[in-house]
Amino acid sequence: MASKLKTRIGSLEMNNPLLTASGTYGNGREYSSIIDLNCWGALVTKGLTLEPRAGNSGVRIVETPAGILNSIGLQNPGIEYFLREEVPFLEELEVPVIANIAGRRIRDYEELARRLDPISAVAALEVNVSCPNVREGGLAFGTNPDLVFEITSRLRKITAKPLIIKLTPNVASVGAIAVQAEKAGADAVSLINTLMGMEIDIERQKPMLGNIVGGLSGPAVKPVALRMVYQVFRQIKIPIIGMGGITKGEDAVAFLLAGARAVALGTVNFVNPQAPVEIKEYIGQYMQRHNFSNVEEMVGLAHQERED
Amino acid sequence: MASKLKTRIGSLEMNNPLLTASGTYGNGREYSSIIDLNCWGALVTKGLTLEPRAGNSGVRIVETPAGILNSIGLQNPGIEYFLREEVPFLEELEVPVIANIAGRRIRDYEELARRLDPISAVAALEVNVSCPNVREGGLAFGTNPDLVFEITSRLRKITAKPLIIKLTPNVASVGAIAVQAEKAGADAVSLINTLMGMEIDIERQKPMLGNIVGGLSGPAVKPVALRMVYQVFRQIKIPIIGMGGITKGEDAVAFLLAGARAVALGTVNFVNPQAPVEIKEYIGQYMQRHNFSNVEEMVGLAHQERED
Amino acid sequence: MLQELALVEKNEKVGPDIYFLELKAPRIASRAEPGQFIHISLGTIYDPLLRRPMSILNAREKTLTVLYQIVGRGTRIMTRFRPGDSIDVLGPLGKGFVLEEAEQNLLLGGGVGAAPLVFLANRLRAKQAKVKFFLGMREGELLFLKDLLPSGIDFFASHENSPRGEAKQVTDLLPPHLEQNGKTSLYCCGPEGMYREIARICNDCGDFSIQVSIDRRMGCGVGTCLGCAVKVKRPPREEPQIVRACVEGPVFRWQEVSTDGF
Amino acid sequence: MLQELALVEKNEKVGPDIYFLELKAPRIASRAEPGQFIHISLGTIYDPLLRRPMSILNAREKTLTVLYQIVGRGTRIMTRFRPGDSIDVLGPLGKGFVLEEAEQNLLLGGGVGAAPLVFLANRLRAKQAKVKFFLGMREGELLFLKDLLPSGIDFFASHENSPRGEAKQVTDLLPPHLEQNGKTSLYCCGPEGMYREIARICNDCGDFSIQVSIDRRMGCGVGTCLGCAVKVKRPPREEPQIVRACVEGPVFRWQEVSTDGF
Ligand SMILES: Cc1cc2nc3c(=O)[nH]c(=O)nc-3n(C[C@H](O)[C@H](O)[C@H](O)COP(=O)(O)OP(=O)(O)OC[C@H]3O[C@@H](n4cnc5c(N)ncnc54)[C@H](O)[C@@H]3O)c2cc1C
Ligand SMILES: Cc1cc2nc3c(=O)[nH]c(=O)nc-3n(C[C@H](O)[C@H](O)[C@H](O)COP(=O)(O)OP(=O)(O)OC[C@H]3O[C@@H](n4cnc5c(N)ncnc54)[C@H](O)[C@@H]3O)c2cc1C
Ligand SMILES: Cc1cc2nc3c(=O)[nH]c(=O)nc-3n(C[C@H](O)[C@H](O)[C@H](O)COP(=O)(O)O)c2cc1C
Ligand SMILES: Cc1cc2nc3c(=O)[nH]c(=O)nc-3n(C[C@H](O)[C@H](O)[C@H](O)COP(=O)(O)O)c2cc1C
Ligand code: FES
Ligand code: FES
Repeated sequence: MASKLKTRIGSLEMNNPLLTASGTYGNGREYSSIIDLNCWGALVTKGLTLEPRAGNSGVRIVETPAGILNSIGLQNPGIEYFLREEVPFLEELEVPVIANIAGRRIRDYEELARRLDPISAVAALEVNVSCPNVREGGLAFGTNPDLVFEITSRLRKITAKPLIIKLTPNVASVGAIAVQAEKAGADAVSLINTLMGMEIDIERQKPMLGNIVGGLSGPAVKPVALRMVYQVFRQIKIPIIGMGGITKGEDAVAFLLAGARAVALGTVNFVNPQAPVEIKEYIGQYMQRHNFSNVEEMVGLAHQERED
Repeated sequence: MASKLKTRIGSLEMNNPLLTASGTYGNGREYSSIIDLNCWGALVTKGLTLEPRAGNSGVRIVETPAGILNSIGLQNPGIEYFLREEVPFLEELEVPVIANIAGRRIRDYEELARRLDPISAVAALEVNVSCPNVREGGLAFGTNPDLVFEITSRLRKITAKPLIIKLTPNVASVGAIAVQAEKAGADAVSLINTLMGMEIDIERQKPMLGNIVGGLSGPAVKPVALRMVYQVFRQIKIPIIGMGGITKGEDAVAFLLAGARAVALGTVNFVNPQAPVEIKEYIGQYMQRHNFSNVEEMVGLAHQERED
Repeated sequence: MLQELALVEKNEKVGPDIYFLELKAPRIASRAEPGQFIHISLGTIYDPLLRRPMSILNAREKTLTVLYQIVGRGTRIMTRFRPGDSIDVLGPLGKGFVLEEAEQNLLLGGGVGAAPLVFLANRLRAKQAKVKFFLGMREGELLFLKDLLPSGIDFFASHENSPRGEAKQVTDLLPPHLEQNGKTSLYCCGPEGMYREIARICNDCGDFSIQVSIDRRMGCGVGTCLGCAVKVKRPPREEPQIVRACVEGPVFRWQEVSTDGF
Repeated sequence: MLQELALVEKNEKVGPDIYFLELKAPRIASRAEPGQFIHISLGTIYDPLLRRPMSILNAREKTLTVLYQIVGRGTRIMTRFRPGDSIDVLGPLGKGFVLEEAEQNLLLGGGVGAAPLVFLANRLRAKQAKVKFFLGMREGELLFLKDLLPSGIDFFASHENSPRGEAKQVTDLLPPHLEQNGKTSLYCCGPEGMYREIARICNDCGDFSIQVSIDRRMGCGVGTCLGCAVKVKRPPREEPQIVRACVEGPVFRWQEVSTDGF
C-alpha cells in the first residue's frame, strides 16, 4: 500500500502526499516525541526571513467559528540561526524538508534562495508571497501578478531546487497569478495561505489581535481553498499543493480530486497531532475502495464530465 | 429604549439597525406567522431581475464547517411578477422594504431602477453587483471598480431613493471598489456578499453543487466580513451595512464597532428565526451597559486609538 | 407554520441506526397532516449549522413522533436528545398527501422513508378507506412499524438482503395489486428510483394516481432560501416551473415532477 | 511531551462555576512538575476548534487533577465530561516552577489561577521547606483548596467581596511576611496586575525572587504556532527576546518579563 501513496513535486519525491503547512509545525522537533516524523511526505519549515523577526505584539491567536485567526507576523530567528541551529537537526531526518521563505523586498528572496541553495537538507523552496501579517512585502507581492512573475523568474535563476510559489486567496483571480508563477518557471504552487480577517473585543471596543487583522485558517476556509484549487487546476499544468482547513481523510481526498497533487495540514496539527497518520490511512483505504493504484490517478478527477 | 436603536441610511429611517440579508428571508411573508416583521429595521427582498429566472439546477445548498454554500442562481419570478404580486403585500407592512436588484447588463439595472423608482412600497434599492452564482454579470461587475462606478452613477440619475451598492468580498481590495461607489453617488455600501467556495462529493467524485461553485455564508465568514467592514470604514464616509455570519448580539455589536451603521442577518434566519428579536434585545442591553444613547455613537468605535 | 419548544418524551433505538423520537408539541401536532415534516434544531451553535428536516411519523393530540436513521453528524447528535430536553422545532411544514377517494390505496415505503405513510394510513383508515401497506427493508429492521399501523390494513414487506425467494424490492410486490376495477391511489415515500419503477409498473394499468414525497437538501425549510428546488410541469402551462419542496412539496404528483437534473 | 487518552474519574462542581476534574493519565502524571500544564481536547470536531490549556492542580502516581472555571464555551463543554469518558490530553507541557532553596516560600494565588500552587506546595513540603499559602478569592469560594494542601503550611486568605475589614486582595496579606532574614521565594499565579503589585511591595525588601505564571492564548500548546509570545529580557543579552509561554514558560522570573504590549 505504502508505495501507492508516492507522489512528486518537480524533482522532489515524497512517500505520500501529506505536507506540514508552514508555520504550524515548527521544524517538526516539537512533535517528534508523539509522532514519527517520517509519516509525512515532507516537512515545510516556519517562514524564514533574512533577519530575525520578533513578530507582532499583543494577542496573536484568536479562535473563530470553525477556525482561528493568527497574526504571528513571521516571527523567526533568521536565516543565519536556521543554518547554524536547525539544519543539523533537519539533516538527521529521512523525510524531505522544504524551506518556506519570505521577504520584504525581491532581493531578500534572492538572498535567501542563494543561502539555501547549497544546503542539501533543504529539498525545495516554498516562496511565501502571501503573508497577510506583515506590513511591507508579503501580501503586496502576492496580489500582483507581475511581481509574482518577477520574483519567480529571479529565483529560478538562482536555484535548481523545486520552487513552489505560495499564493494568497485574498484576490479576485488567484488563477491569473498562478499562471504567472508557472510562466516564470515555478515547479508548483501552494494554495492557499490564510484569508485576511479580524475579530473585535466588544467589551474593550478594540480589535482582538495586536496587529488588528490576521489570517484565517482551519475548517471555516476549506470551501474557499477547495474552490481555488479546482479553478487553478484548469489554468496551469504544474502541480498544486492544496491546503486550507483539512482536518480529515475526506478533506484531503477532496483536495486531490479538485486537482491538488499534494496537500498540507496546518491548523489541524494544533488540535489533533495524529491527523497525518489518520489521513494517510484514510487515503490508502479510499484508493483501495476505488481501485486507484497511485495518487496521480485521483488528481483532478472531480473535473471529469460524467453522467450519473 | 426603542428609540435609542433608530438609525438611518441616507433618507431611509429605520427603527433599528437590523436588516434581512437579501435572499434569506423571501419577502418576509413566510416568517410572518412566527415573528412580528416590525421587529426588523428594514426588509431586503430576494434579488430581482428583469426576467424570471429558474436558478441553478442540481444541489443548491450544502452545509460546510460553520457555514453553508449556496448556488441558488438568483431564482426569482422577475420584476413584472414582483410588482403585481408582491408589492401589494409589501405595501401593507409598516417596516420599510429595500428592493435588491441584479442584472446581466448595465441596462438591466437601469430598467429595474426605472420600474422600481415610482413604487412607494420600495424605500431603497440595494444593487447586487456581486452575485457569485450567475455566469454573466454579477461578480464580474463587482470586481471591477470602473464598472461599479458606471452602474452607480447611471442609477443615481434614475432614482432619488437611497442607493446601496452591495459589494463582493472576492477581491484583493474591497475598499477601492467602495470608494468608486461613493464617488458615483451611492448612499451606502453593503458588505459582504458571499465568498466563493465549493465542496466535492468524494464518493461520486464530482462537485456537490449543481453549479460547481457557490457562495459561502454563515459564521465561518464572519472574521472576513468584519475585517472588510473595518477596512472600508477608513476609506469612505457613506454608511456601511455590515453582514456575513452574524448569529448573535455580540456579532452585531462587533460589526457596529467595526464601522457598520446597520447590519443584516442572513443564514442565521434558517437556523434561528427569533435571531432579530434576541439580537435587538442584546444591542439595547449593551448600549445601556456602555452608556450609549444612540447607535451612531457606537459606529466605528473600534478604530479609536486607546491605551488600556 | 409554527415554532414550538417541543418536549422530548422518548428517543429510543428501535433498529440498527434507527431511532424513534416522541415529542410533546401540542400546537404543531394538532395541525399536522400526513406527508408534512418538521424542521428540528440540533441545538448546536455553529456546527452543524442547519436544522434537520424529518417527516412526521404520526401526530395524535399533543404528540408528534419521528422515525430517523443515523446517516451523518446531525442525526448522530439527535440520538443525544434525552427525555425532558426541550428542542426547538418548526412545523408543520410543507404540503402533505392529498387524501383521494379511491377503490384502494396502496402505500409504498422504502426504508425509514416510509415514516409519513404510517400517519397517512391512520388518516385513511379513519375514513374507512381500503389500505394496503408495502414496506421495503434491508432485512426486517422496520417490521416494528407494523405495530404502529391501524387495524384493517393489508401489510406486505420486501427484504432486500433476504436469502429466501421472497420479494427483494417493494416494487416486486406491486403487480398483483394493480389488477383492479376502479381507481387506485398510490402514495410513495422512498428514493426517486423507486418512484420511476412504480410508474413503469403502473403504466399499462387503468385508473391510478401516484403521489410521491421528494427529498431535497433544505436550508430554511420554510420557503425563503430556494435551496430545495423541484422542477414541475403543470398543464395547461407549457413551461416547467421551479417550485420549493419545502412549501409546494414535499409531496407531488409523480407525473408532474421533472427529474432532469433538478 | 506526551499524548495520552486520559480516563475521566471525577468531574465535579466544587464552587460557583468551578469544577474539579480528576484524570487517570499515568504517563503524564508521573512526569508532571508544578507549574506545568496539560492541553485538553474538547472532543468537538470543528467548533470550538482548539484544545484548552489547564494547569496541573496536582499529580500523584497515575492521577492528574485540574481545577477549572467556566468562562466560555470550551470550559462549559468540559463540564460535560463524565466519569468513564476518555479525553485526549497533551502533557506535561511547559516549564514549571524552579524549586529554590529559601528561608521561606510564599505562594500567592488569585482565583482558580492558584491551582498549580497546590501541586507546588506539596512538592515543597515534601522537601520540608517552609511554606505560606496566600489565596485570593471573591468570597470564600475556593476555601476547599485548603484541604488539598499538605500539612504544616500557613494558610491565609483574602476576600474581595468581604463586607468585613479583612484583607480584600491577596497582596494586602503580604507585607508582614516580608520582614524576614534570609531569602524569600515568591511563587505567584494570577493576573498580571497582581504580579506588578507584588513586585512593588517587595521592592524594598532584601533577598527575594519572584516566579510567576504567565497566561497567554494558546494555539498548539507545544511550541510550534508561536501564538503565545512573551517578551523577556535576559541579561547579559541586551535586546529582549520573544519566547513561547508554552515552552519557555508559562513560569518566568517576573523581573525578566517585559509587559509592554506583549
Ligand atoms: C422533507 C424531508 C423529510 C425527511 N424525513 C426523514 C425521516 O422521517 N427520517 C429520516 O431518517 N430522514 C428523513 N429525511 C432525511 C434527513 O433530513 C437527513 O437524513 C438528515 O438531514 C441527515 O442529516 P445528517 O447531519 O445526519 O447527515 P449529513 O450527511 O451530515 O448532513 C449534511 C447536510 O445534508 C443534508 N442531508 C443529508 N442527507 C439528506 C437527505 N437524505 N435529505 C435531505 N437532506 C439531507 C442535511 O440536512 C445536512 O444539511 C427527510 C428529508 C426531507 C427533506
Ligand atoms: C498555561 C495556562 C494554564 C491555565 N490553567 C487554568 C486552570 O488551571 N484553570 C482554569 O480555569 N483556567 C486555566 N487557564 C485558562 C483557561 O485556559 C481558559 O479559561 C480557557 O481556555 C477558556 O476557554 P473557554 O472556551 O471557556 O473560553 P472562551 O473565552 O470562549 O475561549 C476562547 C479562546 O480564548 C482562549 N482563552 C480564553 N481565556 C483564556 C485565558 N484566560 N488564558 C488563555 N486562553 C484563554 C481559549 O483557550 C480559546 O482559545 C490556563 C491558561 C493557560 C494559558
Ligand atoms: C499560526 C500559523 C502560522 C503560519 N505561518 C505561516 C508562515 O510562516 N508561512 C506561510 O507561508 N504560511 C503560514 N501559515 C499559513 C499555513 O501554512 C496555511 O497556508 C494556512 O494555515 C491554511 O491551512 P490550514 O487551514 O490547514 O491551517 C501559518 C498559519 C498559521 C495558522
Ligand atoms: C440562500 C442565499 C441566497 C442569497 N441570495 C442573495 C441575493 O439574491 N442577492 C444578494 O444580494 N445576496 C444574496 N445572498 C447573500 C446574503 O444576502 C448575504 O450577503 C450573505 O449570505 C452573508 O450573510 P450571512 O452570513 O448572514 O448569510 C444570499 C445568501 C444566501 C445564503
Ligand atoms: S428549504 Fe429553503 S426554500 Fe425550501
Ligand atoms: S501555543 Fe503554540 S507556540 Fe505556544
